[in-house]
Amino acid sequence: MIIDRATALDLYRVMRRIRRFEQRSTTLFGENKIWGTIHSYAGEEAIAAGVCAHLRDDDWITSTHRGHGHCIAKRADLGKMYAELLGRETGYCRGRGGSMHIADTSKGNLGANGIVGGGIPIATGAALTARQLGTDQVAVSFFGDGAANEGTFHESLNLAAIWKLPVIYVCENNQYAESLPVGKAFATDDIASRAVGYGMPGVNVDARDVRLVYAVAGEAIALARAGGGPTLIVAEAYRHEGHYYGDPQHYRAKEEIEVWRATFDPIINARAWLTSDGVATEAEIDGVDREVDEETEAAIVWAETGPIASPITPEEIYASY
Amino acid sequence: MIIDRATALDLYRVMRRIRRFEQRSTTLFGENKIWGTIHSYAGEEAIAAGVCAHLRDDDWITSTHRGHGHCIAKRADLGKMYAELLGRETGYCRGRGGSMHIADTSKGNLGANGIVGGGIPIATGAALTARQLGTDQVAVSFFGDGAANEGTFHESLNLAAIWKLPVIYVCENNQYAESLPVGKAFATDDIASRAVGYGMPGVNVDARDVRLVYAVAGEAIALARAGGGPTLIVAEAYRHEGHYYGDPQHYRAKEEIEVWRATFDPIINARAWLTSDGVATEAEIDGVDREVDEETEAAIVWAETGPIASPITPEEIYASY
Amino acid sequence: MPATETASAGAPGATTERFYSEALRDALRLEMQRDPRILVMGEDIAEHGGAFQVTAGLLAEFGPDRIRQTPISEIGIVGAGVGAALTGLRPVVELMYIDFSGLAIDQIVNQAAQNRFMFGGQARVPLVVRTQGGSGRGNAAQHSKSLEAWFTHVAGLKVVMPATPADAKGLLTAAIRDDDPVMFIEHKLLYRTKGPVPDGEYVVPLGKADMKREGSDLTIVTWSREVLFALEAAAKLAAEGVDAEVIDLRTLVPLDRAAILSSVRKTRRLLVVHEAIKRGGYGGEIAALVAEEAFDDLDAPPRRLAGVETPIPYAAHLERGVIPQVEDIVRVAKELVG
Amino acid sequence: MPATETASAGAPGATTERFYSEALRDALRLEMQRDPRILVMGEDIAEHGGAFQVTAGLLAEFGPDRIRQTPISEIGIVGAGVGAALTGLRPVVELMYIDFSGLAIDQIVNQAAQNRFMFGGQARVPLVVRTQGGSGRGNAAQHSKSLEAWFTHVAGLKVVMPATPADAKGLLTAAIRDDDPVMFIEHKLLYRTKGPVPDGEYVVPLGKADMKREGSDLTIVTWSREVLFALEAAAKLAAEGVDAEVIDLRTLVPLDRAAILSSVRKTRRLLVVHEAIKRGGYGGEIAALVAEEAFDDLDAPPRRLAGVETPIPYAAHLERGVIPQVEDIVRVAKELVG
Ligand SMILES: Cc1ncc(C[n+]2csc(CCOP(=O)(O)OP(=O)(O)O)c2C)c(N)n1
Ligand SMILES: Cc1ncc(C[n+]2csc(CCOP(=O)(O)OP(=O)(O)O)c2C)c(N)n1
Ligand SMILES: [Mg+2]
Ligand SMILES: [Mg+2]
Repeated sequence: MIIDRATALDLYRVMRRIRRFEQRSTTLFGENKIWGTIHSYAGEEAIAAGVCAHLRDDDWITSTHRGHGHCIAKRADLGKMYAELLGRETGYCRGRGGSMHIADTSKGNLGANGIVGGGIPIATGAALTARQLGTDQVAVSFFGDGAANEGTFHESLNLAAIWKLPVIYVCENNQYAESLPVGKAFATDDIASRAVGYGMPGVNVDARDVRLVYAVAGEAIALARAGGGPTLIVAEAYRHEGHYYGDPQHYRAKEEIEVWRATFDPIINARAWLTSDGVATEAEIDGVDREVDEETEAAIVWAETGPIASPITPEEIYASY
Repeated sequence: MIIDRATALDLYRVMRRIRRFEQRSTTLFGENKIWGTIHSYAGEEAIAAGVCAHLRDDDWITSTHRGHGHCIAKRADLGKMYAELLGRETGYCRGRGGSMHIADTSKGNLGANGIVGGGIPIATGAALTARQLGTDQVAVSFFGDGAANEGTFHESLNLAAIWKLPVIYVCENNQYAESLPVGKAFATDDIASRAVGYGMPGVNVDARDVRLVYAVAGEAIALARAGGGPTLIVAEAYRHEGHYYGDPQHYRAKEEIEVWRATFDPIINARAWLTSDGVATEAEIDGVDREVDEETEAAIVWAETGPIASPITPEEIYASY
Repeated sequence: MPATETASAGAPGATTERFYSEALRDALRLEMQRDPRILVMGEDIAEHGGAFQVTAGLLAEFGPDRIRQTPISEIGIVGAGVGAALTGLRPVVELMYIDFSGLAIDQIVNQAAQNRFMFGGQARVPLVVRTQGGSGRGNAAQHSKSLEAWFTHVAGLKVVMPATPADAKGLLTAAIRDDDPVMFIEHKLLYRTKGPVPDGEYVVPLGKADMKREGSDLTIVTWSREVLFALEAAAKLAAEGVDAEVIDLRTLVPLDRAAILSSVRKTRRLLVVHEAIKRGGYGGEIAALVAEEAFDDLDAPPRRLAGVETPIPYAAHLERGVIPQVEDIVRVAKELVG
Repeated sequence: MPATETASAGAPGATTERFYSEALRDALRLEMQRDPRILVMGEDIAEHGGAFQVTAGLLAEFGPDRIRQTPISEIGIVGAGVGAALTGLRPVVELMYIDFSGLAIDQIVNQAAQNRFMFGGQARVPLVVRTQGGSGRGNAAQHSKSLEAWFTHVAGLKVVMPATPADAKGLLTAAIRDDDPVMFIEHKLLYRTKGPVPDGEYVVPLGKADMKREGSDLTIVTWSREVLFALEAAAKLAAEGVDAEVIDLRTLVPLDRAAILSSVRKTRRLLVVHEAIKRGGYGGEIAALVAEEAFDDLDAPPRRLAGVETPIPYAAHLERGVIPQVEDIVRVAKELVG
């Protein structure tokens, strides 16, 4: 798949936006402005960016506890995201949801999810809507390697396969599920081989290079849109940070993290090919970085000046009662 | 695998015992002596017989709603089984359980199960016991094609694979899950291919011929006993009767049933090879049939003369309270 | 949604004697005809017509896409229902037995019931989960439980349990039209009960109890199959000079507190009857509510008559003994007024 | 099992100040040393030591076979626990949040709780499911619920909810030694609370409530974290001349009815406090029990103070508002005696 300059730069920008969002979330958490838990997507940006680049606003995604990246890649407003983390009325969920529940239904984001594997059947159901209504919309479910061992994964993939639903299952293998390394969670090192048992295509992709993700996702999404049914994509990545903010990471060595960070960084990788392939100059890319940093700061300022979450009203719990 | 004469005849006897049990259960149900629901195993006898022939009394099985065959193959007492169906105090569960819950823990039968897929994790846990205690016991989980689409199947097979547990998963593909034909429940016709995604061996076997089941199960069980981990066996069979007693079977044609019954009958099949291979004469096999029919009638008489189930006492619900 | 009970098609007020199962089917059919976004999903619902024949014939009328028979994958199909509801369909998902609802409850509770709130009001989840509970058919402990209390204890869910064919139709229609997730719990021994059912469109609003019998000596609050037992008991009690009022809750959430309290304030005695085991049952909620709100109006302690705290046994004579029977209601009612 | 509370090792009666999490670990460690059939399974319990550090250090002591870290497969691991319990082990399975218990509840309810009965008494299921609930950490609606009521409504299950470090140790020991399946529900905000914990073997028998404060004006029945709130409230009330008795149920099933009823008969007033939402909560059971059994001994209607009927919100100021706080208990207690 040939990527044009605008797309290439946009992929870079989205990844950079995600990285910056996570960096600043981390500092805000450290300043005790964010409550609860946050899970950084740093290192995995190419997955959300590469997949969502093919999606329209009326396509759906389901996301995870590690959901900021998907949300940003699906074109969410950074200010509303920060406002949510800060417990503001102006947040996506009016301060009710926090990091683990940010949703933006206007852009088809059916929500982060605190239940590992919880979004998989929901995306399957969204794809069923497209099928029932005869539209060409697609649904993408993002989930982790850990979620691939939940029953919801199994039941959903089978349903999608037998009904040929327009859904793409994107398993983000970041090598760990909390403290459990994938090597201890699977007796195979080919998670994508599970697709065979459902009768759907399964494909692995190295998510260090966003171009590869973009290409693989493009094919799967085109197939789904054309009525060709679901695909399982397993994207290999590495989680740069702890599982959650504050994770002491007793389960992996500092050296391991350092090596992976140095060798597995989709943003460094993109900068390299953008310049070496002559898509953009270092200066142009620096310019993108600057713009992203500025919009991020502006978003934080906007979020911090929002009013705190208003009292709960019954209509939020029931549409009618 | 070479089958000696005693084993061969025993396999036949067990299958014949199961068939007869089901025939008489059906008539007893028709006479309104059995309450609730019963599910006939007729047509699938070779699976239970061929697998359980390799099991010791201290090996475990988990069974299903269609559980009479497994129970008999695991050497249960026919009288206590009928007594259970008849709601007697002398039944395996003292009339508390009925057909869907017959258990015989003294023979390692951890119970029929009314929850489709419910026994799969339980067998996995039994295998874990063997592993923890360092014994050479194995566990076998019988379940249907329908159960292979439950989340419990997925989670359990993965656990067994990563822990190399001594458990054999026997999927009885009798072509239907209630009214749903397998062709509509799977987008693959190779259910055993699911084993690949868990990193365990998967094997198909034609359960028309009990010798084939016996051979395949023998290998899997030997592997498990030797510490080699789990196997998924998919046994192809056909359910001769309705899903349950009284099933109008709107979902399949009479002709289909007739053709399959005529061509897929492990008992007819066994009689054929027993005689053609010179293992036994027709007269000897008729003798087995007679013995089975007699012991069945004796069991029914014993069961019918048992006292009705006694009132419930608290110690049955809690071991201590 | 019409605010009151209406029978709007054909001859106004016309009714037909129908089975409870037929009344449910009637609601499904009329709603599916009216609204193409309604989709029915479940196990065994197509050629077989459902374990209790509620969807019999609907496959022929609506085809396999809208009467969508599924593999045995409870959390998969309920979760697909949640996703479909979030994106514009109005799915009705059938769980064959409420005993199996545990397999899907995560999607019902953590997703369907909470999505609207968690998303700050962005979502509607017009999902109906149809299921059935109760004992009495010898199906034993994994096919006979009464688990409505679990679902009442979830903020964001509604819980409906019709006792009569007419209510079954009217409440299912209301549940399908409702924009919130609804647990719609039928009873396996009601499907073959018969009663007059309004023809055409018929809506019974959620959240309204129904006084099935007026009386002055005590209030029996109950739901589902025990309503029939309570009415039989009331007839027997009347012969013995005890005049029982029978309130059929119909909807457990929202709860019609006013109906309960005004009845109890009149009769001054409360008996709650349900089939589920007593401990942790919804009868505790009703008795506590009345004790809290109408303490001084009570002439006797509130009473609960409920299932024995045991898994449901198989043998018929044992099974009968573990849930309140007509004679039990008569006995306790007499104790209460005596 | 010793019939009374005992602290049998080392200096008799010696105690050490410990965190609730340490007290739990102490129970696990001592029991695992004593009985090789005990196995701990769960997510994140090995190198990480569990989401709340209860199993920290146990991997080093007992190795990966007995501190068995699992993939994220709730029904798989609970079901494996059931199978292991049926065949001779005594598994302790950790569900990281009670909010996830729905994923495994089928194995808990349809299998573990019912196996003994369904099999006519052939089975014992010595399975402990350790989990934790409650809000207060900004984890929002899928990580903050209080769902104990679901489990109380299941025949065959026991339900334990310790409030103090000493009870945590003694009850976990008892739960592990018990031959029935036990839901052992901790609270995420109790792990870092401290208190004296008996050294060595220590058993608190299941089914015994604990009077945590004696009083004469009203009885506060509560459990888990709200016990601490109730004690604080009682101290404030004392300053205002109201003498509250605080009963910590500790075990919800079996329920210590005698302790509740004798206290209420003395104080003549009941306030039940719990964090779970009120509707369908176990508070209904307690209030109903008292209304039924001690109606004439009450000088005021029973009261329940419980969680607001909403999913748990994220923002700290909202989150605090949806569960009973100390000041709420003080206010309602004063209304009750006033
Ligand atoms: C059903 C459920 N089980 C357990 C958890 C606790 N938990 C939160 S994140 C996580 C690990 C998820 O691993 P993975 O799916 O690989 O996603 P990652 O965090 O690596 O992105 C776990 C176990 C949960 N939130 N939900
Ligand atoms: C969890 C659960 N879902 C649904 C049912 C209802 N049910 C009973 S048997 C059955 C079909 C099972 O099919 P399969 O696993 O192929 O076994 P078979 O009956 O063909 O032996 C179904 C759906 C059930 N008992 N449990
Ligand atoms: Mg991961
Ligand atoms: Mg089958």
